[in-house]
Amino acid sequence: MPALDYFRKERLPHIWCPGCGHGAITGALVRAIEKLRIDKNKVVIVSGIGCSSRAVGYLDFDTLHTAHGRALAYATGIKLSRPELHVIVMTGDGDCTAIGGNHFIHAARRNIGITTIIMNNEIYGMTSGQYSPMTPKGMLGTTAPYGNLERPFDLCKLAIASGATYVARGTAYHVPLTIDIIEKALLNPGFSVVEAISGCPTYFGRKNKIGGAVEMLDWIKDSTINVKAAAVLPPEKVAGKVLIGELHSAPEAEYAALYMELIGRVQRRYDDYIGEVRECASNSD
Amino acid sequence: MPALDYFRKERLPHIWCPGCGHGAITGALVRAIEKLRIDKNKVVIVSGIGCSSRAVGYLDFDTLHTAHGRALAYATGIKLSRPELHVIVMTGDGDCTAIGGNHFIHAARRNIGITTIIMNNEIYGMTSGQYSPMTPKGMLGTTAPYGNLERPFDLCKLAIASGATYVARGTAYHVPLTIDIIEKALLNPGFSVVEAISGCPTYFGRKNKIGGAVEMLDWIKDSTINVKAAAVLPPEKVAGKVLIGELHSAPEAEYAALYMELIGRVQRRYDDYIGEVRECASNSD
Amino acid sequence: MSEKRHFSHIIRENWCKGCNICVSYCPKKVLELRGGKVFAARWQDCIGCRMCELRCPDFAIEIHEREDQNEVTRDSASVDYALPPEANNA
Amino acid sequence: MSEKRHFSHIIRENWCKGCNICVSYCPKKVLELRGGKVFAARWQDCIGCRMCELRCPDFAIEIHEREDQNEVTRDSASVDYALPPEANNA
Amino acid sequence: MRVEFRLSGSGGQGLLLAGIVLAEAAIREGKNAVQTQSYGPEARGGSSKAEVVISESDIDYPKATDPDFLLALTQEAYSTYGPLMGKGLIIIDSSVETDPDIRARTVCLPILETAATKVGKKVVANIVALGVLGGLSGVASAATLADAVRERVPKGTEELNVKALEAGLALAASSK
Amino acid sequence: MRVEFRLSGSGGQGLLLAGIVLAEAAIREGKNAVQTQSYGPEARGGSSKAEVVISESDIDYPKATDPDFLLALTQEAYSTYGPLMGKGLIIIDSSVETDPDIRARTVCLPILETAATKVGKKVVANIVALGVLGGLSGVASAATLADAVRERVPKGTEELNVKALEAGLALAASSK
Amino acid sequence: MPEIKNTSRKIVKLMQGNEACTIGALAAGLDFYAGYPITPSTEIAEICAEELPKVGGRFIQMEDEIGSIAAIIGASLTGRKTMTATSGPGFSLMQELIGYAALCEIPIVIVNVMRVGPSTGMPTSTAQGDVMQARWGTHGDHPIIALAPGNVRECFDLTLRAFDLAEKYRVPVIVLTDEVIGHMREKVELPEPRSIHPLKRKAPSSRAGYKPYAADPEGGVPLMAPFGEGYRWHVTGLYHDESGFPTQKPAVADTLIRRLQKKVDLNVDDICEYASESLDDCEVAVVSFGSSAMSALSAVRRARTEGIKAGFLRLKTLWPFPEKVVASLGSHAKRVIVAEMNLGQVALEVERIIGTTSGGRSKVERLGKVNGELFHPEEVFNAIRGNT
Amino acid sequence: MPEIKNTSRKIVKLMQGNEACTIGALAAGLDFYAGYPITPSTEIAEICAEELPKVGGRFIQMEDEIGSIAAIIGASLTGRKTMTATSGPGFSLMQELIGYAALCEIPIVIVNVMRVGPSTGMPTSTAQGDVMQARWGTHGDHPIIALAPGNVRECFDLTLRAFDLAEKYRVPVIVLTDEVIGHMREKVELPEPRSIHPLKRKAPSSRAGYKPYAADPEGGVPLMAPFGEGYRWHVTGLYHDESGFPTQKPAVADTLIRRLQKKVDLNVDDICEYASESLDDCEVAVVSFGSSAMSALSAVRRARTEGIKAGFLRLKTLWPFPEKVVASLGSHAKRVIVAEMNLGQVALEVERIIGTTSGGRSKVERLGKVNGELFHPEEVFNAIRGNT
Ligand SMILES: Cc1ncc(C[n+]2csc(CCOP(=O)(O)OP(=O)(O)O)c2C)c(N)n1
Ligand SMILES: Cc1ncc(C[n+]2csc(CCOP(=O)(O)OP(=O)(O)O)c2C)c(N)n1
Ligand code: SF4
Ligand code: SF4
Ligand code: SF4
Ligand code: SF4
Repeated sequence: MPALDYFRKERLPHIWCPGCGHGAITGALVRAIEKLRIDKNKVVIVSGIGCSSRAVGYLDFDTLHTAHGRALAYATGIKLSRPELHVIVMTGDGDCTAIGGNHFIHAARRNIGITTIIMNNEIYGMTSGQYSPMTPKGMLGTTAPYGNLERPFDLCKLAIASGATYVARGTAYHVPLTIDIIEKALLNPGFSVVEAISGCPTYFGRKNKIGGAVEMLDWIKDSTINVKAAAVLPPEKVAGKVLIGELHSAPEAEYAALYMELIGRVQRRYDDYIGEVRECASNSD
Repeated sequence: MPALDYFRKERLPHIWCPGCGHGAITGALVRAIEKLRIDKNKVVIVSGIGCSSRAVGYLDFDTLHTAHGRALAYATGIKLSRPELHVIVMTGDGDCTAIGGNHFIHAARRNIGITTIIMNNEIYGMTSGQYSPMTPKGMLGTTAPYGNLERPFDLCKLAIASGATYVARGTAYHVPLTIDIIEKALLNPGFSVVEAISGCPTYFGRKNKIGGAVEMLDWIKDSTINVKAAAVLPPEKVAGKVLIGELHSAPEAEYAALYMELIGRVQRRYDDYIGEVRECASNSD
Repeated sequence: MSEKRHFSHIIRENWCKGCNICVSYCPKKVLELRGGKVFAARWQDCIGCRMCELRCPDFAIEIHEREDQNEVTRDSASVDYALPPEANNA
Repeated sequence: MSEKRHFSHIIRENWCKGCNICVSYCPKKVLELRGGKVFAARWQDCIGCRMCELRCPDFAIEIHEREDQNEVTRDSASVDYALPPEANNA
Repeated sequence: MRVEFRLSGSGGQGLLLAGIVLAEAAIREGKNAVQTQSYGPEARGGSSKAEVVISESDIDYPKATDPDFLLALTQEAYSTYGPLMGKGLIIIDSSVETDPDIRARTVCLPILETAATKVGKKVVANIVALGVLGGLSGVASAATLADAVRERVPKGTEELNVKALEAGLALAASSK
Repeated sequence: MRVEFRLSGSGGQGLLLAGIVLAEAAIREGKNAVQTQSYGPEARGGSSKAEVVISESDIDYPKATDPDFLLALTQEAYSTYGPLMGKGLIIIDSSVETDPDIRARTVCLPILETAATKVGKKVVANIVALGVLGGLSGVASAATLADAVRERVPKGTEELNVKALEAGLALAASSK
Repeated sequence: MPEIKNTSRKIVKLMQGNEACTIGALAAGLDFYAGYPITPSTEIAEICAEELPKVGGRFIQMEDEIGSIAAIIGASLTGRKTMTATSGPGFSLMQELIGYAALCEIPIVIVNVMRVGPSTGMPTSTAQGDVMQARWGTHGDHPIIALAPGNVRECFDLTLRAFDLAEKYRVPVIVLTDEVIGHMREKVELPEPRSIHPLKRKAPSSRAGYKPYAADPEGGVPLMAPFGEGYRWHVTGLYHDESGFPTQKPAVADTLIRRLQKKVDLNVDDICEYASESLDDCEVAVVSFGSSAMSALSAVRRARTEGIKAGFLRLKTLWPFPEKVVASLGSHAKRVIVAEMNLGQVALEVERIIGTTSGGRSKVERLGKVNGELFHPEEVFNAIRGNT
Repeated sequence: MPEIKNTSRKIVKLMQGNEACTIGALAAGLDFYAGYPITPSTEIAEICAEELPKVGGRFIQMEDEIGSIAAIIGASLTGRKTMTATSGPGFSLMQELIGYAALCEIPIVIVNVMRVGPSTGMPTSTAQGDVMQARWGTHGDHPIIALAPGNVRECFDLTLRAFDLAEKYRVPVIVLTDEVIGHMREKVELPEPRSIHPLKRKAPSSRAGYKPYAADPEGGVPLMAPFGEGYRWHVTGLYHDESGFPTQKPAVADTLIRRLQKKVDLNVDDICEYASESLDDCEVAVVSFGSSAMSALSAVRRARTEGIKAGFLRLKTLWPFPEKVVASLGSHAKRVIVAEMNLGQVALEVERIIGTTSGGRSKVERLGKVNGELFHPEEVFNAIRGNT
């Protein structure tokens, strides 16, 4: 697996539990990067806090493990600062949609060139199994002992409504699909969202009596349907299933590129004091 | 205007600038409440920070002027605590969609019974005219001296994607419509959103050379179209216009009501220590 | 054919900020600004559409149909410019 | 008709956590867990679909077509269970 | 010598700008100047106050402690700040009614009217007031004041504003 | 008399529960007990450590300072905590290789195997270990330990766990 | 939480700190909890999620910690007793609204189970690094009360007390525990339910003319009306006058903020609690709090057995700072050691007080620890003996 | 901002504090600003929005203050000089990530133009209530530097210096001004551009084996590599070892956090600046900073003219606290008055230092003010004279 070159192998094995879906999704990202032959010195991967967000520590790029929920805001600073870099965010459903929800909708609105991969295990894994904004209604979590009363986000819908220009959903089971949509997401110059359904056998699986790693993947398989298949199947076969595949692709001008255009328009020679003090910023010392 | 009874008249005139659209929208809310003959002792109105959020100080209910962006989170506490109260949030486009965006999408997701009225003047008025997440692309603000590079939210779309069960848009010009949709919003048991396009002649109008109060309203009139009219008009008449009217109505079980059901299901007699210490909470002293 | 109806314009001068909105949009051009405050210059033309009342950002204008003028409750700040100005000084 | 192809299974034992995913979904039932680690028990049956490799959450299994075995780069931790176990001790 | 000015009126009257120009004029003449202001409830509408301190030497404290000049363009401003006046001179617009309880020396000048009628634009009342303050205080020459005005006001309005300044200087001269 | 226990092994072995039950048994016999634990990187996988301090009198410091008993179910646990042992006894599972550099008194018992074969369920190894610790330390009687086990374990597994406890007590007795 | 089946009036049980804290809150009348999970506080949320609906209360998991504190402030305004629990990162996020609750005088209780900071730090390791933050974390001057339980039983007691103080003074009260105290299980005997008399909020008698913030400027506490009961009052985070509406009048502002501060300052004696041992004749005093105090006590006891005149002071109230008792140390102890799991925070206050009151007779020594582990009693003992 | 048309090398101009601050930042090499508007800091954002693209820099208005500080931390990692500006409520929201920058040693500058708190407070009025928050606002022990300009020219100087200190020590630096200083316009003479030599970040020489956090444990500052240049390093808010990867080893944790603190503690003399007048023979010293110091200086000068031996000390560095110079006051001044627009924050440190060093010879008096107005010099003068 030449993709292994993108890992910090000396840091493996990783801390994830046996059968945790985050590994397969991380693998899918790396394989997509490999397919596109992206220079690994020109990639920055940013994450928040959570089991999922630990992914970046294993990847051999410039990597940034930030604070809970803030990955996209850090990434926005990086992308606007260095539009030439590939900026990727790896985040969890809690990190991205609970505490980080606002940065998510705003990054989408700005259409800033960040590829965001949400490893959605429908629970807070790192803190041991509380329900998340992506936990389906009725499911159990340690803070939903009587079944979750809240409805989950449809994150892809939310991304589209917020302005993301590429939106797709994959899973830890449908890895080839997931690789494929991540590749497309990386190619979209604007804000791209890949929701990758992951499985947390340790908390989600156990608490909801789904079973172990394999049963967790079976559950994912059974609860999803490819959007292309859904288009041709009778409604009763589709009802209640989560669509996977490419859900939205509508490229638009990317934010950092627009900003560079603005600079091109207004940048000026140093003909006043501010200009001169700016030059002094390059005085040597 | 018997609706005046809902005002704290001794606090008027208000601090808003001449011609500020927030007044008409506040008037619309009060008129809707009046039409529904809601007991004014059973209404709590919550706001954040901004010119718009100052509205609550003039209204004769229990009113809560919170912190910037947090109105919906405070209101969530109030509604869940006292499901029998009418909880209304009055907020601005900045308050609700910039710093407060996350609470907005989550309140919508939970479908908690709060009626949210966003007084959208497409700018930060209180801090003197910076662009907001609702400022149309290309418009000027003090922090967008070269024209706004960001795309605005379609707040109603965002609300629908987040799970709001009643969503409509009115304006400070189309006041009867605005009254009407606020009334419907108040009747929806779940999370209701009324985006009311307001005008800030002082900053938005002046900075963008739209003119004064009247021209600001003209601009609103010209840039909007009723959703029912839009349905029957040729596309070229609709293109580029903002839809007003009722955009979404799909009632679902309200969150606080679900919680009360849960209590009904699990509440128990005090047959253990926790039960007994609970009773002691009613010991007199 | 309906009889012509008459309307009374209650104006709270100290709330009115003279933004001109009511004046501009009155379909019958009933209103004017005088000394920076709204004034029902042609009150007889009023058709009682209440758009001025609804759009006023300052809750400064109120329309009442003249028959039930008795029911009009006015706070001390309100001035009925549909009545001759003198009548307000009572 | 294509000739039968052969695949080599590179397994990083110290990364494998024995979650059983590769074993369960292998269309040809090639894999087994032994002592909590994956083992290519029936490597001859492998069709090279690579689903095990792609789904493995621990990057612990890698499939190589046998012809180009020379190109296989293996770190010290990798064990090729498609070869007789003895071959790995070299 | 430290000279303190307090300019007061209502939000839209542009007194902040007048204060800034006054300070800038003083600087052009090699003096020190500090300008401060205070905001009403969140800066919209309501009353407005700007202060300028001008001195040949170091200015340690930037606010007016005992103003030499109080300009009050509205009744409210006059009744708020008038009573605080000690040694200094109060300049009120003719539209403001004097209050016998306010004991400081007071001159009453038709500033707003001069702007509206003589200069022809109500909005330049602030510059008329600037002329009055400049003329009465002598912190800067007429020429310097005019230069300072030209540099600050929106392009295309320079002459109108200089006309207003001159009208103010004339008012000051007439009241001496 | 203060008796200190350290229970170490890997994440999934349930040693925390064993520690809790041990403490609860002591409490049932009127003693004081404190139980603490330490977490690996965010609580998943990795090594696990639980400590129990039991005393007839007040317990001021809740952690083991010089454990009377170290239980080590994995090689890693043994090599991490073994060298820290002073006066106390080390109890290792038979699958763990002893290290001559670790000088403390050590007994080696087939805890995991007993669970798997004698009791018939690998997962009850923690309760077997509890039996061993209870038996060797004597901090609670067999009957009390059994009561404490019954109260804590999931419904329906009481008898299995009591069987495991008894197997552990037997191991302890055999090693004395 | 394993249900407490014992229906007898007292209860003796192996109990975790976080659990005791939650039961203390329930005993105080907690009926609204909003929170966001974070190690090592999460058990509190989990127990509330399970228990609150059983007693008719409400639990909600908010989208973040800002939302959590906002929700409990809102709920408190409807007359409920409310709480949230968190740890460092979440506590930092709550700072803005802690100031809101302080200024608007809304009773809330915040439990901060401390872990190693700054930032994500070491989430599963213990520290006491948020002491100064509890006092100064929000912008602007403001009153605050912070309590630090020293064992599991005190988690019960001081959380209960936190609610009473919050109600009595209308001040946000912070319960500062740490990973060790929060996760430790200890044999605990809880008091008889009938012996517990939590403070109840009294509503103002008259709706007409209700002035929500009318109170004696010398630290008076106005009565608070619940929303939804016809008082129709206004609450704002702007400076406000007695009526609750915004003001910018300097004199009113001054009165308001000084009254708020005096509510706490003038009642230090009522609010401050501490525990001590062997202080009377001590030559070396060890000041500590929370879990470090367990090590400190053990060390002091050992020192006494070895003939060293050591004394022990454990602060149960951290804010307002118990100046009196600390000052009293300066009168006999030549050395005052402050043992805390940080780089010296309580030590700053102790230095200030001993410095200004002891006239140089007494020297303060900082014994800090910041590696995620609880002090070993030996470390404190060595400090007492003067070794390092 | 009115453009500065003067192309001569020096510039003399009536300039606002916020403007001077921004020009100072530009002089330091600011090339990335992210912020969220808030009174009374907004001018800084507005000038940046206009000026930065002109010089090839970036301005972005984020969705809130948390996003703002996150964005500048991210941008700083790519090698940029970054800043944000805010006021109380926004500063409170930034606290969590201030700790992140401190732990990960990412240079950033935060300007806090103080207004009256807590909460929304009085947005357009002045205060100095965030001094302790600047030091302690985030959870956990952490290093910080805070500077307090005392006039408009110093807004330029100290913002410039803030960037240099941030780079030199890899510590977040806070510039604490207030509404008066920020909005005041003053005649200012700015230095010749050529005389300004801002510090530039040096990249580590070798990519291979780059250990991002390898540094002398005694306060060493490691070199920082920019992202995107092939170093491929890892940054985390967890405790980390020299390689930058997470660790839970107590010894490594201890070394890390102590090194961070020592970066500041061992360099107090380099970091601390102050201004003084008439201190040598003074009997009453007035300690102040920022805008209050203007009133204090005026009062001290008046006192001298009236024959009172008053002295003046203005702290330009608030954190680390300039202990030495404050301690030196204790040697001759019998009374030390701390004049600040809060209820006593710097006074706490002054009390601590004077208390522990003056042996009771010197008494500290707190002169606080919290009504939104700047001290009148008379108030300080009365305090000097001993009236109240
Ligand atoms: C401000 C803050 N609040 C809470 C936490 C605790 N916390 C860490 S990770 C996490 C949730 C992680 O969930 P998710 O993003 O879905 O990732 P997963 O672990 O499930 O992969 C929480 C609540 C924190 N670290 N910081
Ligand atoms: C935490 C925080 N950040 C920033 C501010 C400053 N602020 C007050 S109101 C406001 C924007 C208001 O905009 P909007 O909600 O659209 O209301 P408007 O004034 O336009 O009606 C801002 C940025 C604040 N008060 N608190
Ligand atoms: S707790 Fe869940 S999400 Fe976290 S590593 Fe384990 S399986 Fe994965
Ligand atoms: S600034 Fe704009 S939004 Fe605010 S009161 Fe004035 S017109 Fe209305
Ligand atoms: S009611 Fe209608 S017609 Fe009458 S004044 Fe008002 S807007 Fe004009
Ligand atoms: S490559 Fe396919 S057939 Fe071969 S072992 Fe893997 S899953 Fe089985």
